[in-house]
Amino acid sequence: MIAGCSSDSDDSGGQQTTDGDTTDVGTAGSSGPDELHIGVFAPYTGPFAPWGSALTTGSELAKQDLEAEFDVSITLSEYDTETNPSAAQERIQRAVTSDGIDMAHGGISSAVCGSIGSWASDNGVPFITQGASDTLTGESCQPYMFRAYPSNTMMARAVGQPMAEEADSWYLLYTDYVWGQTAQEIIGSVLEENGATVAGTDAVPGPGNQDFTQYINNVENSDADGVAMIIPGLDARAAASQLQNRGLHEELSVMFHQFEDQVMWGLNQEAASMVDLGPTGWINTVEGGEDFKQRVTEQGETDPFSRQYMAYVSTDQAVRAAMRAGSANGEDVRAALEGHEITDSPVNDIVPNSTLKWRACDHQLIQPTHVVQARDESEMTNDPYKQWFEVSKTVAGDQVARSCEETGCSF
Amino acid sequence: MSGDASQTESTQRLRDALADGRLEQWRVPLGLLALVVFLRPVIGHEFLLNYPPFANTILVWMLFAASFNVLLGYTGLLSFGHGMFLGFGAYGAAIGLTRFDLPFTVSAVIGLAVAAVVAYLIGRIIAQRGEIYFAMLTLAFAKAAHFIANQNYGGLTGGSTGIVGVLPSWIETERGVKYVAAGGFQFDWYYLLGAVFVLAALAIWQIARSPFGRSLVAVRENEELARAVGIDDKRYKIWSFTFSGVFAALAGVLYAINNQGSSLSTLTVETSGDIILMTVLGGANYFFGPLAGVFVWLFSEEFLIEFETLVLPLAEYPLVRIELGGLLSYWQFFLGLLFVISVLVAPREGLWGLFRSGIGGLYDRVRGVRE
Amino acid sequence: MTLLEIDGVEAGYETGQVLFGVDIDVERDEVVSLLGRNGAGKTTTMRAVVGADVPNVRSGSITFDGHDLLATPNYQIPRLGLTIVPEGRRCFEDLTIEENIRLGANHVDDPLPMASVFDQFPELDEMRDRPARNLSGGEKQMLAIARSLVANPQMILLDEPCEGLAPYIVRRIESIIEEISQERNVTVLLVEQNVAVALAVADRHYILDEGRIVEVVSTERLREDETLRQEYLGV
Amino acid sequence: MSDTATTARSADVVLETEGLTKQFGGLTALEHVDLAVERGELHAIIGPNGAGKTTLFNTITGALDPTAGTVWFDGEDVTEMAQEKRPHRGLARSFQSNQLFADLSVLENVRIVVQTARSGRFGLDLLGNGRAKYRDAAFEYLERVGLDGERTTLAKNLSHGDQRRLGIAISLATDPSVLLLDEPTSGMGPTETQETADMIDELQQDLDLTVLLIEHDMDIVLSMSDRITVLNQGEVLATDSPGAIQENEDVQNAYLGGMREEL
Amino acid sequence: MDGIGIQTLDRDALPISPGELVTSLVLFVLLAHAFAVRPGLFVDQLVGGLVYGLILVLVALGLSIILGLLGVVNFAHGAFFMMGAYLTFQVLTVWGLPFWATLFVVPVVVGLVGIVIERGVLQFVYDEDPLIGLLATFGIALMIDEATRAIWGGSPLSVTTPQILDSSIGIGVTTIARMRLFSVLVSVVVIVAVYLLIERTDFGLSVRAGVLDREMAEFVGVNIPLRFVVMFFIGAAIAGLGGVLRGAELGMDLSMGNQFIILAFVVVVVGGVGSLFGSVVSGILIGEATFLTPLVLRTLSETTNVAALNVSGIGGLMPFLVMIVVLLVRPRGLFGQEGFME
Repeated sequence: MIAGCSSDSDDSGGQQTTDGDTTDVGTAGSSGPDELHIGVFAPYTGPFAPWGSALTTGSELAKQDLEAEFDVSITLSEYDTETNPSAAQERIQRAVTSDGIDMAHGGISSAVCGSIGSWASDNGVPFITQGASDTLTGESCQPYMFRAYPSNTMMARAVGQPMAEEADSWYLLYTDYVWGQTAQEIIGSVLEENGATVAGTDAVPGPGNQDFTQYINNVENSDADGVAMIIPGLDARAAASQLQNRGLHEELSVMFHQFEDQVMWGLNQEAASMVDLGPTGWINTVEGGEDFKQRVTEQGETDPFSRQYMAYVSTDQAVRAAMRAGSANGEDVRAALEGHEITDSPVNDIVPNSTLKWRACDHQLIQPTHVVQARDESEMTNDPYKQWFEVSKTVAGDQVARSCEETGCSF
Repeated sequence: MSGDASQTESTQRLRDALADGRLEQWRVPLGLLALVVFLRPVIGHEFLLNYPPFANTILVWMLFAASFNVLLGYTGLLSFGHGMFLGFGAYGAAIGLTRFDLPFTVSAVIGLAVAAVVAYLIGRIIAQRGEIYFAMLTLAFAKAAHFIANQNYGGLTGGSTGIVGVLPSWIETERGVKYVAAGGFQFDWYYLLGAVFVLAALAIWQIARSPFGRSLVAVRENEELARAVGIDDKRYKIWSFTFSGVFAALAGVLYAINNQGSSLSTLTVETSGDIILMTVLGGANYFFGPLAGVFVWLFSEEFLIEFETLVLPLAEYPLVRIELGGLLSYWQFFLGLLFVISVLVAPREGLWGLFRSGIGGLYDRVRGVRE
Repeated sequence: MTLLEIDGVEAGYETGQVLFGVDIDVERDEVVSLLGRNGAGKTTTMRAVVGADVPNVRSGSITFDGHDLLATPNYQIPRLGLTIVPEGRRCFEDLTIEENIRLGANHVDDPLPMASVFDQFPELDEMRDRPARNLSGGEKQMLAIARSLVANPQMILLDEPCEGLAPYIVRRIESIIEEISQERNVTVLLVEQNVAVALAVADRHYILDEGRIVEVVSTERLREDETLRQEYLGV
Repeated sequence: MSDTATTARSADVVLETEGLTKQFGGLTALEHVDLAVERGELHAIIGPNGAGKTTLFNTITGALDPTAGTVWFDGEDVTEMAQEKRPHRGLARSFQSNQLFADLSVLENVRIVVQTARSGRFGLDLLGNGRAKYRDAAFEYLERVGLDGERTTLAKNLSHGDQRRLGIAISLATDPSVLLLDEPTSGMGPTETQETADMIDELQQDLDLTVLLIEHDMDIVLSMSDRITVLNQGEVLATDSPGAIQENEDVQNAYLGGMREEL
Repeated sequence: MDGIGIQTLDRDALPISPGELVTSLVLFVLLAHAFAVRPGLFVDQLVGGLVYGLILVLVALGLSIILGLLGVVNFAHGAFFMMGAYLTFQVLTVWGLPFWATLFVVPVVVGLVGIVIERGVLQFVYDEDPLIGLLATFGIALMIDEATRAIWGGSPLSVTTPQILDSSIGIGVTTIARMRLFSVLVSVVVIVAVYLLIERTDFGLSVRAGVLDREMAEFVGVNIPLRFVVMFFIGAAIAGLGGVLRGAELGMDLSMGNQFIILAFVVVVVGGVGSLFGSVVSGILIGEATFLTPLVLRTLSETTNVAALNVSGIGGLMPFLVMIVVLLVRPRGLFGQEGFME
């Protein structure tokens, strides 16, 4: 049943050692719970369904590794949140009350993450979110909610300087919801800190918008040298293809915020080559984790991209916290995760040579943040999996994360 | 022979009583009580949904549907923007609580008041418009409300995230089960919700059966004749719209507790559209019709989703996963089919009407056997 | 030779039965009137003949020129050579006079030339391009007749053509009925409340009362028998 | 013109129109109609179909706004008054086509109207069982028109004649002083017609009504009416007693005349 | 019921009141100001609004025809539009036929699906309350949505347009993509063709007669059920063609049907139910309002330095604001007729 499980990673054999940073309980995995039930929350229907299946793949891989390492049986359940916060809340409620999940991770849109996180915290269920809005670890932070991916600010700060170097003035197109609104503000201020100007901003409708005509008109008629696409998922794909149709990608530098290469795979390589800049938490050309990437390729429906990474980290960390705590109890798991620095986990292999730490003050996982750019078309490869983009810059997490005081989070 | 005659007479008297509403006086209150008592065990039964708290959600939507039916069923007005009033209640309660630190009841009352005033004003503007114009104007106002909430002016509404994690101080929640804790008592939130639901639904029923409500029915049946016999149809429509809005807002207040906040989705066209469809699916001609529509809709949605969400533990049986998950992930196709069929079979009666005539037919058959 | 044969027709609406066995035979080239009080079932009879959606014909048969009308879709009836000038004229108000008449001609195999119809109704010819809604009642009636005449039918059903018209227009319509009957050899079934019109143009008269044909009389008898008129027609 | 104003306030004339004109687009349905209905009389309006009788009713009751002219009721200018106010002043009508609350019971049809008559144009009356209130009063009206046996039947399931009767009961339930009846006997057989005529007669006596009647059946009109107004092409040809109307030459020419000549 | 006839302006001349005069002047000044400040952008948005508006017109036309002729509020009409877009993908990308073929194949297929729906479901609800038709067609729309998802998947798709439509044409202040001009051209041709069909042919005459008095039209020999089928075919096919144009330019996704059906209802209501001419005017009006209002507000905000004037995302609200304003001033829409659908 777990034939796909690979046990060759060098850090997963044998007993778990004590984590230096955690002050709480839990020394040996053998004393942990026998069974864990984890809910994976993602859109499994609708246009974002491929994201959902990527989350499942990442979670499955982590489950295989963990079950091989610990004496624990892990059950994964998928919950379809669509992109609707109300539906998401209904799902987490049912997952907890009816199916009895111990912890949860996932969430694609910030509103969904906020809705699940809030409910989970009110009801004492640990939830590792994958949304990127600053509010999730800022004013809307929640005691039981942790974030496994770099925040908007981290990505904006990582890309700010390269953006200013790339072009003097930028036009910001942002999707008119919380993630887009906050990202737009941060990028604007980071650009100005780095000596570039904002030529204009436009709120575009969405998520779920496919028509960017009038906003691209605005970009085209501005003095901007570059355009920042602060547009999520498939909307970004549509926007990119419309930029290309206008030929603007040749005239302007193009930045995609919270870049996900999967979005570009839906276009052709020519279109993908328009990407000059894109901050991201992970991409499959980040060094390390070759084994993980290989397994994703074999098992998953899509080639490795950030979502399998997020799901793997989230599942891995949730289970390890329970093992350290020696309990599936929400409060114990939360305590075991808070302030924990990741060591001796396959995650360290996927993100080598970096410090990864769950910051206690806002529950942000401090991790390296990358800026990517498109390869030349001739260098884009599809084998063994699509590698169209490469990392142009990597910044350590603590250099770009907001300070604890800045976040506005208090539990 | 004489027995026959007396039986006919007593049947006739029974019919009179039914028509005059003497017996009905108790049918609805008892029915509502029974609904609240039996809903949770049914929802929670392990062979059905195995999900008792879902009964809370169903009750909130039932109240919303009942409020909507004041408009559609009793006055014959179709609103495409009724979610707006649900939103006023939910946002009112959540905003008062989080942004102004008001007590929950005060916030709730403010939400209801806002809904009432807005409904009255909109009603004044659009009450006399023809059917399709009325519907489109309600849609437009709802769109505007959605736009404003999404703009998050002054940080009041929280934009697309909505307002999350909001609970009055006297509600506690633990792993999905909410308790009311007040004055040393602690009891399940369902009972309070159920009580409010029954009272509100009774109020709606009372409005519908009151002289006021009968005038609404007259307007629905024949607007021209109503005006000719001296009924001021415009004012009746305005007040019907107002009452309907206030009760929808009350459902919104309950929504705010039940969902621990308010979400932008209350204000969407989808919410407004769903409530129309639930109401008509259940049967707008009956008091219990919309409630039945809500039950069938939400129950089947949740029931069918279950097949999808639990496929992973069944991964050892790949066939099961493919067949159920594959087919049922298109469950809305079958919902659409259900609409088409129910419209073709019984356009005005809805499921509740079919159910009633089914029961009636059964009763007749049983009696026929006896005779 | 019988052109239209209505035999034992029972018909009605949702609210109740209106016709209880109506028998009418119209011979070729005849002008026949169908008389009766309001509500006697005259219009229901007419509607049953031309295959309107309501009333429902429950039993009986209606045959025209050998064709079973009850089995013929209503829009094919004009092709058989039977057209109607319905009660209330029912001109297409937003369409011009010419368009109205063209509609009458477009859906039959062998229509009359428009010019020949306009010759008969010179008052319409002058206003070809005016929408029908601007016409007076009399002019609308002319238009309705022209619209059914242009189809070159064997038979026309006229349902209360003189309703609400001034006496001189009634005369004009009487003469038109005579013209189409005599010059164009069109058979006419005329429904009237105004007995005078029926007396002026028709050869035979069917009297309908409470959904049944109670008398079939000649013009002479109808003219003379005051009790008959009094009992069934109220005049 | 000052003459008319005085008449309008005189006690005998309860309903009066002055220069009432109604145009639909280019079509003139009513042309300067002057009509005076005296208190307590049965006043019939006759005229060929399309003469403007129903339009006259509609403008008097406010269902249509007149293009020009004035309507006086009980000494008051009601031309601008909202339609739904007029029944509360005592001006009621029955309809020509079957205007009923089709999906409600016969009793409820009348009861709602009684309720409206007694509690006003608009009542935010939220307490009590609406169906129980005024049921007895409604029942009495049904007895008057002979529909008490059908009280639980849905209005749409009544026979044609009974629907007409229910229409009359509905207009009676508004407690009128002037009742406008639009072809109350249309579609009825001779027996039924006579019954209805008798009923109207009786109602008029019992309830002290002024009746304005549109009717086709000349027998009924001639036997029942106190006065008759003849409309033709939207204009008043004559207003007079039945006998005088029968003799009036204009009327004969326009309406009865053609036939009389032939006869 | 009144006609779906296309009135000309002089037949239904709009009386200009002082208030309307002032409003028009203010509007003109605002537009002129926006043009003066950003001429290139203004023209771009003008063209964008026109393209968008004409697509709306294509969807609204069929809706209006079906509403006027059959009295059915056809919620499934948006699904026809979406189906047109997805079929474009099918014909172009899956079957590999040339783009020009889609312009003919797709509308015909969508029209045939329309016929199946009309014969299978809608003919049974003609005499019912409009709400019943709305419900039935909503069910159909759900079924089409789900079938589309089952066949083509949930993710948005796009197609490549032929090279000849790829480039742009310079017009001084800006350039306009050929695809957009092509869209405008096709839309205008279709609208004119529908106008000619309805106003100038015997077939159109019989349809107009059917709208005015269905039964009388049958009495003069018009085969009304056939007219219904044909007009339903045409209405669905036009929506499908709109889907082709939209899909070719901007791609296709599952939400486009529901999004456009609501806007199309707005267009029909603003134009006046029953008036095809009204739908054309209001579709373009709403398209332009959606594209030009943000620009007008932005230039105004720049000139006056009042940041609050630049309301983000106002464009999406414009169709509804326009509707509220129009219906408050003219309760039956711009060219609506008394008594229709009331």
